[in-house]
Amino acid sequence: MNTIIFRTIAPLIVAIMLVFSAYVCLRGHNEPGGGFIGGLIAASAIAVLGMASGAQAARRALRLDPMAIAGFGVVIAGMSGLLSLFTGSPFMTSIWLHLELGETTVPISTPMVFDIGVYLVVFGTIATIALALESDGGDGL
Amino acid sequence: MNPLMTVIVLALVWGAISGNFSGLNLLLGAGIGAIAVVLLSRISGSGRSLRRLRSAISLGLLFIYELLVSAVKVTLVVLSPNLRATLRPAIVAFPLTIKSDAEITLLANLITLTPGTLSVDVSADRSLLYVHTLTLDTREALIADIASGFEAKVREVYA
Amino acid sequence: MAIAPFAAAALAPLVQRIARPFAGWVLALVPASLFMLLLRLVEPVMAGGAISARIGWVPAFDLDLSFMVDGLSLTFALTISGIGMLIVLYSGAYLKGHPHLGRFFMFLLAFMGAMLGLVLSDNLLALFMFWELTSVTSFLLIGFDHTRQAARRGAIQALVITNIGGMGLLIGAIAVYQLTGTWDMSALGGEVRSSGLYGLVLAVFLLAAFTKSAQLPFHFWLPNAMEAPTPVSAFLHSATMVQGGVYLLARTTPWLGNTQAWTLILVCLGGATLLWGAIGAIRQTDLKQMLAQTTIASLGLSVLLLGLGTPAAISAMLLYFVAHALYKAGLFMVTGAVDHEAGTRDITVLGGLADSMPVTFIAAALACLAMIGLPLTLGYFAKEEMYLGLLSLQWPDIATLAVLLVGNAMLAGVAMLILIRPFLGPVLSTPKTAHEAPIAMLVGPIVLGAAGIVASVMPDWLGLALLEPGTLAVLGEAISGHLSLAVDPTNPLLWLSVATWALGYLVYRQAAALRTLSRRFEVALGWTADTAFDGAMFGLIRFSGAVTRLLHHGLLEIYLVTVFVMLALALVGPLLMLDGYAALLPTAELGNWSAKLTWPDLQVHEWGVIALALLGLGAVLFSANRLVAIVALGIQGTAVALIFLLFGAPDLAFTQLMVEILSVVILALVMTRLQLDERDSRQFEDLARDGTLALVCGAGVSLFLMVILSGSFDSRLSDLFAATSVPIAHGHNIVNVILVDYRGLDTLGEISVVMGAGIAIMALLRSRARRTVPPAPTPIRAPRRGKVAP
Amino acid sequence: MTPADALQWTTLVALIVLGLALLISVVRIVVGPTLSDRVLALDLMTVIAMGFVGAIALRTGQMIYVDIAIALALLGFLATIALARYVMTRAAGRDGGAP
Amino acid sequence: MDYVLAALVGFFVALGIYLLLSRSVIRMLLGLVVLGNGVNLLIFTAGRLTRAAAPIVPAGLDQPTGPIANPLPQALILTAIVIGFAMFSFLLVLAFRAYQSLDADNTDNMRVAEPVDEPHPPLSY
Amino acid sequence: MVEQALPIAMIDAVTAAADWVVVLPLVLCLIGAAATLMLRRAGALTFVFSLLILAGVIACEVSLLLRVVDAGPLSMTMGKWLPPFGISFAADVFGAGFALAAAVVTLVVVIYAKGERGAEDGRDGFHAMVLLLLAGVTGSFLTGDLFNLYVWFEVMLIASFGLIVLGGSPSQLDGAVKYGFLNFLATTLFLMALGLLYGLLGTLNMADILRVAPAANPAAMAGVAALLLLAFGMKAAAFPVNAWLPAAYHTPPAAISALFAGLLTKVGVYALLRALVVLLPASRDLLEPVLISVAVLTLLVAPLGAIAETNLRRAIGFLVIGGIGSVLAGIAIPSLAGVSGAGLYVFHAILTMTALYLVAGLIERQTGQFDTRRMGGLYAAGAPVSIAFLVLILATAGVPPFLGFWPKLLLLQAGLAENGWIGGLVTVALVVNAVLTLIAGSRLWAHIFWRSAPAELAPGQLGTGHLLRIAATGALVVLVVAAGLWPNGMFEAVRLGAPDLLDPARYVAAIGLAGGTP
Amino acid sequence: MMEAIAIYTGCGLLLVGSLFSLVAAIGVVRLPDLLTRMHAASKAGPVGAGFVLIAVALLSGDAGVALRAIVGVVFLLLTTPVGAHLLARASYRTSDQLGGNMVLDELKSKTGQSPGA
Ligand code: NA
Ligand code: NA
Repeated sequence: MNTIIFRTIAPLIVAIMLVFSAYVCLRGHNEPGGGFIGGLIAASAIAVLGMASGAQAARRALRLDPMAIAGFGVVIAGMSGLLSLFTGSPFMTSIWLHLELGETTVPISTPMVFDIGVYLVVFGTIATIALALESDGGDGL
Repeated sequence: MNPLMTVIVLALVWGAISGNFSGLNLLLGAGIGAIAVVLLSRISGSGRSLRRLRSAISLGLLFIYELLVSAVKVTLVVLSPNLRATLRPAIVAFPLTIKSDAEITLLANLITLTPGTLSVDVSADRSLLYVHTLTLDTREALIADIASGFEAKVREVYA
Repeated sequence: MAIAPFAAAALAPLVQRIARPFAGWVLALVPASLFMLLLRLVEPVMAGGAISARIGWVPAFDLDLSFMVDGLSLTFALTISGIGMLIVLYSGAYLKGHPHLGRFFMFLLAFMGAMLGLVLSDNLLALFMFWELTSVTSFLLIGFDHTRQAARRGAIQALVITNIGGMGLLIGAIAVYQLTGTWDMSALGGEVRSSGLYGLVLAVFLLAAFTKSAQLPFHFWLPNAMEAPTPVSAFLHSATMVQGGVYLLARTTPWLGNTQAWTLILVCLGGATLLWGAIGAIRQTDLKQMLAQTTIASLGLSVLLLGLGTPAAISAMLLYFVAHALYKAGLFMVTGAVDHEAGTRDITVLGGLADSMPVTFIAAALACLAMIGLPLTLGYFAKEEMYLGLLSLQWPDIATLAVLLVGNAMLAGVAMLILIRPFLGPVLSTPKTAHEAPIAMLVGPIVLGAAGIVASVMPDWLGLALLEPGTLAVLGEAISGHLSLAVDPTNPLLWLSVATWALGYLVYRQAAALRTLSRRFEVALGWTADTAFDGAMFGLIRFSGAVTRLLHHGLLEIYLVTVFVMLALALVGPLLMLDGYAALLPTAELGNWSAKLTWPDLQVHEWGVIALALLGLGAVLFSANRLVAIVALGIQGTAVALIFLLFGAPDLAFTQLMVEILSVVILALVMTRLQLDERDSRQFEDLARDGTLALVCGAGVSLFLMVILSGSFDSRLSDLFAATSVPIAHGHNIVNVILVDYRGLDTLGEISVVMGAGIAIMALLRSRARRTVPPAPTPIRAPRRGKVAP
Repeated sequence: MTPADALQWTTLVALIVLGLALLISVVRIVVGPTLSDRVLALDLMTVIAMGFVGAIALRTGQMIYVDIAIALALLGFLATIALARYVMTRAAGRDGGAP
Repeated sequence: MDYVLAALVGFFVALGIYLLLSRSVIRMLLGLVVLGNGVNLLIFTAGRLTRAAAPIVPAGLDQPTGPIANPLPQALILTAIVIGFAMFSFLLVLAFRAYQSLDADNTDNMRVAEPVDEPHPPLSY
Repeated sequence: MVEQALPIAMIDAVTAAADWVVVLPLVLCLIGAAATLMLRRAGALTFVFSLLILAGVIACEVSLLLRVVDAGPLSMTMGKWLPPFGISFAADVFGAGFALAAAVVTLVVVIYAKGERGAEDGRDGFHAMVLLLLAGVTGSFLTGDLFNLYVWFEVMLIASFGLIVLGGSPSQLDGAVKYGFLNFLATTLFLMALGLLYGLLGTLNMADILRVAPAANPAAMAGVAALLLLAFGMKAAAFPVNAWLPAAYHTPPAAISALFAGLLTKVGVYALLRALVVLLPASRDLLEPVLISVAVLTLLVAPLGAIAETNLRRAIGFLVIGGIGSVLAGIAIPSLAGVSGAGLYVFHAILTMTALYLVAGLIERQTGQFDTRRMGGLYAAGAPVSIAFLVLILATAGVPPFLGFWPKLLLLQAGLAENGWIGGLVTVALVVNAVLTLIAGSRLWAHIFWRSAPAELAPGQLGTGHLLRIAATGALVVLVVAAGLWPNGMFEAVRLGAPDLLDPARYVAAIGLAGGTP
Repeated sequence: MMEAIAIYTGCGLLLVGSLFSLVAAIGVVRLPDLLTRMHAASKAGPVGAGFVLIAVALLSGDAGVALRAIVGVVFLLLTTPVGAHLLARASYRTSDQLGGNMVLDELKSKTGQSPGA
């Protein structure tokens, strides 16, 4: 798959996919989308990168072990649920903060953190799988 | 494209897809774009930045026009009752005068999207772009057409 | 009290290690002190009281460890601890230097504890537990010489047979508990006998007793148990464990016994066992085997007496139990000494040992005389008592008497064989040059023999200490002592005894002829319970092999067929049986076919999408090779997504499309490394089977779903979600709010699955990258190399 | 015909036409003959599905479905390139190279 | 329309099962995918179909304006799709590794764990 | 605002921090799994970390069990949503007890595995997968929502997938293919049943199902129950859908087999118990003949496999299946004694089966063989392993006073108390199962321990790390023996817990449905 | 009025778009070989989908949605040719019959010499 055309355009597509994935993730609470789909798109971006430039290059680009990213996702998703321990509520009770930044209100909430966790898990895992399959038989795992 | 430029473009893409060009939102977009760029920084991204916006816009307009024409042409071919007579498929080696990856890629994609042509391959030394055509008139006519059309415009954009 | 031996058992290996040569002596202190303790109870029991103790064990299950010492249990307990002490001593010498002597003591003492627990328990369930524990310890002791297959076979045989009986005992115990509400036997009255379950209870209790006490047809395990070291045979398989069944029958007599069925079964089977064992004893020439067979006979005799259930019979049973325990244990020890010193136990090659082993000879003589039942031995009293109750001149009594007489006579004959053949007569050369056994091996038989004599010279005491409390325990009425040393020629009993001895001598003289006859008979029969056991066991193993091979063949396809057959049944069965499809049929009062059969309210493009789905399925089904199937898979995936989109589920459509695309990507990535392009090559019969199964399941699901759709739907949950999603959960996309808030825990689990899939796939691919299999043993069967053509 | 009616009718017609297009492209997936033909048809199906999504968005007035179309635009080609890769590698294997 | 979907579910399930019985691991996997889609459609249908709006409250409102599609089955199916995809990925890689190690993609030829020439139990003690 | 018009959706009361013990074990496992995954390149640290997590889980579960014993079922509904709108977790005595037992055996197995795996660190994700497995098991035991149960089943399943292929030998891959397809199929069928159930009742909360199920179409409910029986029966390895178990359990390293044997089927059979006895008793009654046949056939057929098998761990696998038959017998006769026996059996099996596999691992290591025909001489070689094996075999066969006897006693009581052919059939099957199990066990013992070692075999090398392995196994065996000798605590728990299965009023009250209890 | 015109225009675009999609599908079925079919798929296809999206942009009445629809078209035009190119290249390199009915094939002679690029 080592063609100039693909290699050249891949980074652009990948960057756009990553941006789009973030959008889909953050918008999920109000519109179709969410952490899972976002993560899937982001992981697809990594897969494209892997196909265009090779798994090694993609892994280098990621810097972090993608499985560790997935683990981190579960950790923050779980932790976001644990926060409600301090509010006298059951596990996973949502906590909302409405930050006033200038004229806009930015809502920060545990469900949002949770969804970001979902995003990271899906991203990390699917990226792991795609890259592992890309580079015959799991070196670097 | 240099990283800063890319971040700006990505921030604008963000603004577009999220339908909100407020400063705060663009900042968020820039942040996300920056993450993407950092991720991609280790992928060798050689290439030259867009120099001339006007040329780019002109290329875009040409492209849209050609695309529509292309779609119509294909339609005509597809719907023609006597397919065998209409079709004259061929692969022509188009001698490239542009050399950079970005230029070749752009050209190849444009060719693919436009009338009766499809980029199949680029030769190893990047001197030839193999173009498949549905209705070959003459080889030379096709080459001249591309060279004076898209290739020239692409060269202008990246000049 | 029952705990002490277990503690000792646990410490035995340690003691063995520390006190090497004297371990036997040290450990014998345990049963010795128990014996002394029990002796102190004799007086109170003689006074007519039963002593009970109760330890709470499982109060939540209404289960206490209740113990009771009465005449019966005390007799058994004293015998067990007394002989146990001698056996421990004897073993120390017999197995001197054996590497696993510590284990041996451990098992032996544990067994003794179990046996004591068995006879002292008043609680039926506790009795069962100790019962099972004796089986297990006996298993370990029989298999002590474990490198020989015969020992292992004997052990397994004993375990299996006694375990079958044990199960019977358990069932019986539970049944009794359910009938009466108590586990305590002392609290039982006539409830069991009068209940409708009496037949079942009796059957299972008898099964337990008969297996443990080696009654026909379960007798065969006992001779095989002789693979155990001799002290074990002496202790378990003559004096104690096998008497467990006899004990159980005696113990249960008050509330289970003395019915017509009881008497009939016990007398008949007991008598048959007596004769069978006696004949078997004559057939043998191996001393130990002869003793084993006589033990079977003696157990049959005891069971017969219990079946008679008359005061005289019970007295006789008690006397016989003590007498038999003393002489049989002694004889086993003597046999062990002979074997140990002369190197063989075959009476045809032994002779004249009396000279080289005088003490052993004296011990043997004491025991054999008791076995023959000469006066001044306990055996004499026992025999007299047996005959006593049967002088009514009615034909059942006469028949029983005849059986007893013949049986006793044959046993007497065998006793003569045992005493005379090895010890008297000309000296024959033996594998080892015989000389006297070490003292620890002689203490036992001598003490036992002497005890028999001592007891028999105190008939009044015997009556008071043994018979009165014993019969009180079994029959509920004390039989006063009437034993006497005087020999009265007018007493018909004396003449019956004389007849027994005479007949016994005849048997002794004709032993060789009888043996030949008996062996011929065995050959002619060509079948014994023992070979039947092997047949059954190997049959079971073969059957197991066949069944397992049939069910677990390693063909995933057949496993799946099984699952889908079950699925078809589950989908269709209940609805069909319970008239569930009625919901789909027109009902008389409501509507008719036309109401049911309106053309579905679908628009053209919706039909188009459904057609797309069907086409997609068809494309997968008819695709020539797997890769085409993968591409075709995309069609139905897209169709499903569009269906979701058409019916108001954008999130689902979105996810479905993304997943569909990524599935194809991953499939393509994997397929890149596989060389597969075969067609689906099913034979017609498979095709028909699979197709039918698939269609039935598919139709089942559809109809099931239609039945459900015909009912009303409760949309409470979703209504609330819709009402509160924005105001409380601050989200406009209700589906997403459900995912991250209302049912966030599902999603937490879901992402864990995703993460898990990542780890699992990593593990899969790593194993290939590393090529390092963890240090596990290599499988025996090398994996089949190369592709095997189907 | 009010504009709203027109929209309803047009979207219905569009959906029918697009549905027809989907069904027709299935023919190529089924017929083949080469894997590349099928992949091409699958790719086209994704693109047509994009249009379908857009048409449904117009019909239901749920404009947010556009995001699905965007995602399809971005990801649709992924399956195509993965399968193209497969076509490439398998041929290499057939020619005697490593699988 | 519910009944049409119900019938369609049956076709999905039937094909899924048919493919699962094909002995070829890759085909069986496709069968699992098809079966999974069928079950997802089943849940979707069981939650009652509607052509009503998607369960998304329009911006600026607190409640949906009219009837909406049932959101709960959608959430359940979403979870099921994700889980199904994770499982599918694993089984696919497993099939791949099994093919590499066992040199077989036909389950009839995968007989290492339960060998064809399985020894008979010994008739001894 | 429109707040007034809103239906009551959230719980009013403040949740005490102490109530969190019902969900903390699960959360700890999940976060622990993820964190060990992140730490997987940190060498022995992953081991220590997972020990800490397990200790925390056990601490939470002990306090949970104490609370439940003290004050009855404890529940928490996530997100403060009023049940059935949120997902409820609810612990009764059985759930809490099983969760605790599962955590304890997991701890033992992790320590054992440390010895077995030697220098291998956590890089392969072993610890993460074990914690994930425990998370799935714990969630399955404690959840009060049927769909949530499906999710935890899948968590458990994927973790077991990862564990079963760890090392990747050909037989593992073969076993994993069968295990994978059949088990994923089972959960798919479960999902199918859930979809149908949701279509019927419109709810997934167990307490809510209890409330609305009696009014639903009985035929359809029976169909759902039959599907659940099939799906859970597959997970539990009930005859005739048990084939995956003997096909796979013997292939991974012993520690992993042990974990599977202790946890997986137990979760399936416990789910069956809850679904049929607690949730859908009316449908269960309709399916009774099926249940009886399944229980009896499982009891009878499984030990035959143990007799026939020459691969040690496969043989033990059949014993695991036989045990499932016992639990099924309790479900088939759901009297107080029956469900008590079933519950106690699950507890016993979690401990005993795990220990049995661990001992099998020691045996395999000592002999270097998988095949009992090639083993031998171990009795002479050492007492601890011999005694452990014998004790466990006896416990499995239900020989007193070992742990397995007590559930068997209760089940036999249930069988004998049941009038008619059902009781008799089940009783006979239980007894035959016990005898066949003992035959299989004593033959194994005779072949592995008593028989002389084959000439080519030099037993005695347990390899490095054997102390950890023996200590872990020994601790578990001691636990089995102690629990058998002093069963009062278990009976106390069963006396408290079993009535809740037959009359779930306390359970429902603890969950506190919107709109009050039925 | 403006709104009505926008709606009618949108409807028109929608119809044109769907018709182009239909043409693409027909082309893929009708055209004789892979490369010719690719013309249909990679030109009529995106144009059809593009028209539909532009119709959405026009009819949405929401600048954000309109922008996103346009962005969608751009993405489509960015990715479709790449896919088409890769597929064409891969197929051409691996198939022997592709050049069968071409009037001229200047790549055929070259591939033998330069297998990788
Ligand atoms: Na979402
Ligand atoms: Na999700």
